[in-house]
Amino acid sequence: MQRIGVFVCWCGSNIAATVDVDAVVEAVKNEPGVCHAQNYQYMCSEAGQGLIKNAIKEHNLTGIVVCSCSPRMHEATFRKTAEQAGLNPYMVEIANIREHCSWIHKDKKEATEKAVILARAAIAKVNLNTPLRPGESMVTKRALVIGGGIAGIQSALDIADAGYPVDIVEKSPTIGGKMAQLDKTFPTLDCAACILTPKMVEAAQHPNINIYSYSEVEAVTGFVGNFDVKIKKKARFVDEKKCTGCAVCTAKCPSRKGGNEFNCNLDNRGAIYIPFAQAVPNVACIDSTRCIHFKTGKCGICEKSCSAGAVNFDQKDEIIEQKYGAIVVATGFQISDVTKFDEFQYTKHPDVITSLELERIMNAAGPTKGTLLRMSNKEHPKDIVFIQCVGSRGNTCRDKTYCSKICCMYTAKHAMLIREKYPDVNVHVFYIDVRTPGKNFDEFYRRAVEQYNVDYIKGMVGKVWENEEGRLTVQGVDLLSNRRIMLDTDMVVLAAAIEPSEGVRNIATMLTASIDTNDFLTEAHPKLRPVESPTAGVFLSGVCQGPKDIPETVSQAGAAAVKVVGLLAKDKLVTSPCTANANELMCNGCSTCERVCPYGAIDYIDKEVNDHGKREVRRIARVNSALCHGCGACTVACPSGAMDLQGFSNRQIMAEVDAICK
Amino acid sequence: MQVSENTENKEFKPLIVAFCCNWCSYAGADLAGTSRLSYPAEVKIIRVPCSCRVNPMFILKAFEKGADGVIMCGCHPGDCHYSTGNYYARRRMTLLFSMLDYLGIDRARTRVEWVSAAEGQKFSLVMNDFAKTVTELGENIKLGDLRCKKQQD
Amino acid sequence: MTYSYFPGCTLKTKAKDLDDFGKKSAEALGITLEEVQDWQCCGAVYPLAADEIATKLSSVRALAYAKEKSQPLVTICSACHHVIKRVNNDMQSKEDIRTRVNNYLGLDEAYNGETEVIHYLEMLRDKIGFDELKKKVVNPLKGRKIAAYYGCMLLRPNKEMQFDDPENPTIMEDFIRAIGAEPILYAFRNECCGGYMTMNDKALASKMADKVVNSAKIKGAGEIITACPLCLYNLKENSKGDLPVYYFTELLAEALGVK
Amino acid sequence: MSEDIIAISGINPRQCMKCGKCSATCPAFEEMDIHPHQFASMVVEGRIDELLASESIWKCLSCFACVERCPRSVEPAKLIEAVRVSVLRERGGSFLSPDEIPAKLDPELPSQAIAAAFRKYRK
Repeated sequence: MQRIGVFVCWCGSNIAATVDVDAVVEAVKNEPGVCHAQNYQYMCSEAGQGLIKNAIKEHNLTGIVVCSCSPRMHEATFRKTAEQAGLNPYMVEIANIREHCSWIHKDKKEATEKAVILARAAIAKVNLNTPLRPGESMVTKRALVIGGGIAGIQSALDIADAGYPVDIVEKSPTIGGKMAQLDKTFPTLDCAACILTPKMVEAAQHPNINIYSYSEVEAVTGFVGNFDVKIKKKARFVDEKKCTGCAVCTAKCPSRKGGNEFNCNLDNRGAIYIPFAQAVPNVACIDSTRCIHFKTGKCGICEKSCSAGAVNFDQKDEIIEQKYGAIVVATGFQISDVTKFDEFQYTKHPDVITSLELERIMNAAGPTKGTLLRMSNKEHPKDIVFIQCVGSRGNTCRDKTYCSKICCMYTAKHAMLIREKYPDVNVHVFYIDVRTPGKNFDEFYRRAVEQYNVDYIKGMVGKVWENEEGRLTVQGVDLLSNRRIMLDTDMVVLAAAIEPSEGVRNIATMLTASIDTNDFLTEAHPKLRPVESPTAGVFLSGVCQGPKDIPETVSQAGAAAVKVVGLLAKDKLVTSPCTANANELMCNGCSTCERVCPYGAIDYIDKEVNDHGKREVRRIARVNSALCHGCGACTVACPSGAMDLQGFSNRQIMAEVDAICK
Repeated sequence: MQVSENTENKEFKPLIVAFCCNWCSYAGADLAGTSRLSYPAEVKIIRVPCSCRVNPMFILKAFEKGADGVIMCGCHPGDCHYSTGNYYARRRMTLLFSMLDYLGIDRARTRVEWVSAAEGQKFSLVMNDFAKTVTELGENIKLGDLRCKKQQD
Repeated sequence: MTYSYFPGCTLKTKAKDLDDFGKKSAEALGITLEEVQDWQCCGAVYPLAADEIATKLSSVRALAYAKEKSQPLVTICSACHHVIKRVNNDMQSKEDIRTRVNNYLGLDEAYNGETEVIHYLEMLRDKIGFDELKKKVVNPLKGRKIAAYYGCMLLRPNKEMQFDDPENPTIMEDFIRAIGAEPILYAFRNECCGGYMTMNDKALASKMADKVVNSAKIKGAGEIITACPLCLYNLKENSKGDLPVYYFTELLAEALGVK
Repeated sequence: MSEDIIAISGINPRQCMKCGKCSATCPAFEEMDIHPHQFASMVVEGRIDELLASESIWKCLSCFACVERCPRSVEPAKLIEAVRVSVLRERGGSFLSPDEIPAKLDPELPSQAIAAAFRKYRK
């Protein structure tokens, strides 16, 4: 028989205001096994924990139940408390009487009754708990960073600086990401390339960093400390070691009809290309879907023009297998599809562009060499209209429900840069709200209004069309004066919503990391564990977790790196003892459990068993507890009931059901 | 006579057991709590590591012990923390449902819902809706072990 | 193939062409359009109020007729299509409306939105195929620059109509290409022409019609086609623009050589 | 009163984020005294009498441009229709009398126009 202590937390008034904590203590103190029950204002405080420790010693407790907040919050805390008092940490159960009770019910009687039942269920369970010993696993001291934008680069640099080897896997031929496409950055207006490219070079030259560009993660198995990753290095048909980045081939390539992604397809590139001048690695890449050689077997001009002999049409995709202790996801974002918003005529008129396209137009290395021009006729514009929140903050099928966060600031930046460089251009911004939280951000926006005379109009645009003069007419509304606005303009710039990169779903599935309804990766706790995924060993960096600007991305990248370093600094990890386990006498060796196990943790051995005095060799299931994650699929699949899960055993769950239904 | 007395004197409060997987639905229930999105107190949650840990026997056991409704919540298909657990759960529950028909338990007394960690609101909506359905169905008398019933006089 | 066919009030009076050419062309394409017996006017305006029943009954009668015949119901007038399609959606998805309508109608078998409602253009696209249509064209309208006018009723609200991309539709342009002409894209092809206002505010109706016609003219259109008798009337009679306006079926008949 | 409008329209006007896209898109904006974006907040505020007296309800074309483009699913045309229906359902609240029709007819006018006008402007 267990000796159980029950500790009811008030959580200040969070619990005590709706649950009569005295009544709970009173109701549970005569439950089977309970020999001590008490309540306290804050169980998680040092004093509260001290109280638990004393009670364990004083009453010689063999198990405890804490009625408090969610086990996802403080189960680990109370397990540690128990351990400090000499109790096995797995003899602790939590009754969640805050999130699942006091916070959602108003009626005190009802909430108290429910709290008692939840406490009884936990007591019934702990009565059947057995001391468990966690296992240990080794830590591979190497980190993987998926995505080579500013988030991935920063995380990799920080991890590498701490002395651990890092691999960056980047799907495009160069690292740099979206930031490399930006012209200037807010709120200081310094040039994006000037601050990014040194970091790219630093990453490339760092002895602890290895960059797999033009590569993708193909498969991930294993678990925290011991991930096995397959990386596909796509054939770029150019030998990375030989190519000097001289770019002779890219200039000579005759296949020039396809769009240049780096310039948002506003101009074209060759089939062999280097995305931009400062690319890292500065190595050419052949796009085999556009290359004449791959289509006809002829051409080969690049091969002939390469003095280094780097072009190799026979190169094949290569699979690299590597072990990692930790993984940082830094897959970033993309611009959402604005073609669904054709009331703005994006698909119909070349002078209707997205903000990222404007970045390229404003950039000296862009399609217009940095001169602001209308894409339709290459003429200097007189008026520009910006439309905010295109695809953000809506609840229809074409909108994102969230605020994309960066648009208000980059639009103020664009408006200011244009007014600075071309004082003759009138700039109008249609906005719903201007959101500028951040250091020096609102001041920045006010400068656009007050010093640069940017015309901010509160209201949306309903329709854009080409008028008789070949310019664009913008039909909108000014909500403050409650009147219709009709503006003739030369360019319309859409602040398109940002969304997680296309491949993130696939990566999340491989990592068994959860994603939210918008495909952003979910953090382990929205406030207290913002850079960790709920999956141990997987960390989040940058916009893959939610919209953010560059300073925030860099801080989060650093935070993720610290978490990785903290993990890699350990020699061994404690593994959860809540793993499956087969009863040798009941197992009939049918292999059903093996087939449902997602981790390949079950195999079979021939073992001599003693079945009530009868000795025989039987084929029985064996669970490798280092591989078992404790999902429990096998326990239900097992036809003979031999398989059970420690910490969530059949008897324990049945006892909870019993207690609730009593 | 006893029955009519019961229904007249107090409104029927069903007993509902909810199995929630640790990674999505239990966290979704936590979020419902954090967001103060209420649902009836009759719903009692049991935490399991994954929806695939829910043995159909647990559900039958709950009905046997007098539950009026049992709901199982897991991660959305494709989002299982253990990759494939919820697919197993879904198949098992489909089989269980046809068995409940055979046992004469109204199918509406069991339900499978996918609730992610971010869907506190959905959790609350689902629980409210399920509690409403079960309340309308009234007390479950089918599988109840008579020995478990409190003697009424 | 035989489909049930709902012509609608105007096609029997002022828009006879739309009806005649539609039927003849369908015949040429191997489809018989069988008029719904004793059809009643759909009401021309979908009752937006969530609690309206009586104004939906005539549509349900036509829908139930098609269901009995196990045929899709083909519409041709944009307004009829809009009303009947949305009423059908209500019958599928809104339980209170379904119950009350069925109680009222007392049909032999309750109607639950089983009939597939398709517009003539959808029939061309999805049942026949524009490639197939192209093969049957004997008199391609070469060199003609045609602006398609969609108006409101076919496209919006998209979540109910599911006709085409509401901001960037292509079905009529594809149709124009199939009959050998050149489609002209212009911004106002999916903006309202003001037809409903023609009774009580002619000035407004003609102002709006002008906008549409001018928008097409700027882009070099020589003629406009539409599927809606009211739009046709408004664009033709109330606008100062001098572009000819035709029903799409008229040009279809011409291209198929059955005009 | 607000409740009636909400019930008839089936719309929750509190979803409105006051972006003004409906008014920006409305082809009859200039003809209206109360503009589409104002309907949502006026229903929330209970200013129904002003709406009932508004010219706007007879100017709305039911073209559904605001329904399609509203990012918040407020769909002002449905609110406007609900106000219009409220007026029409009261005895004598008609906007169009049959006596006016003959004067408005012309040989080309489609019968659909008359059916529509009666559906929209009369009970």
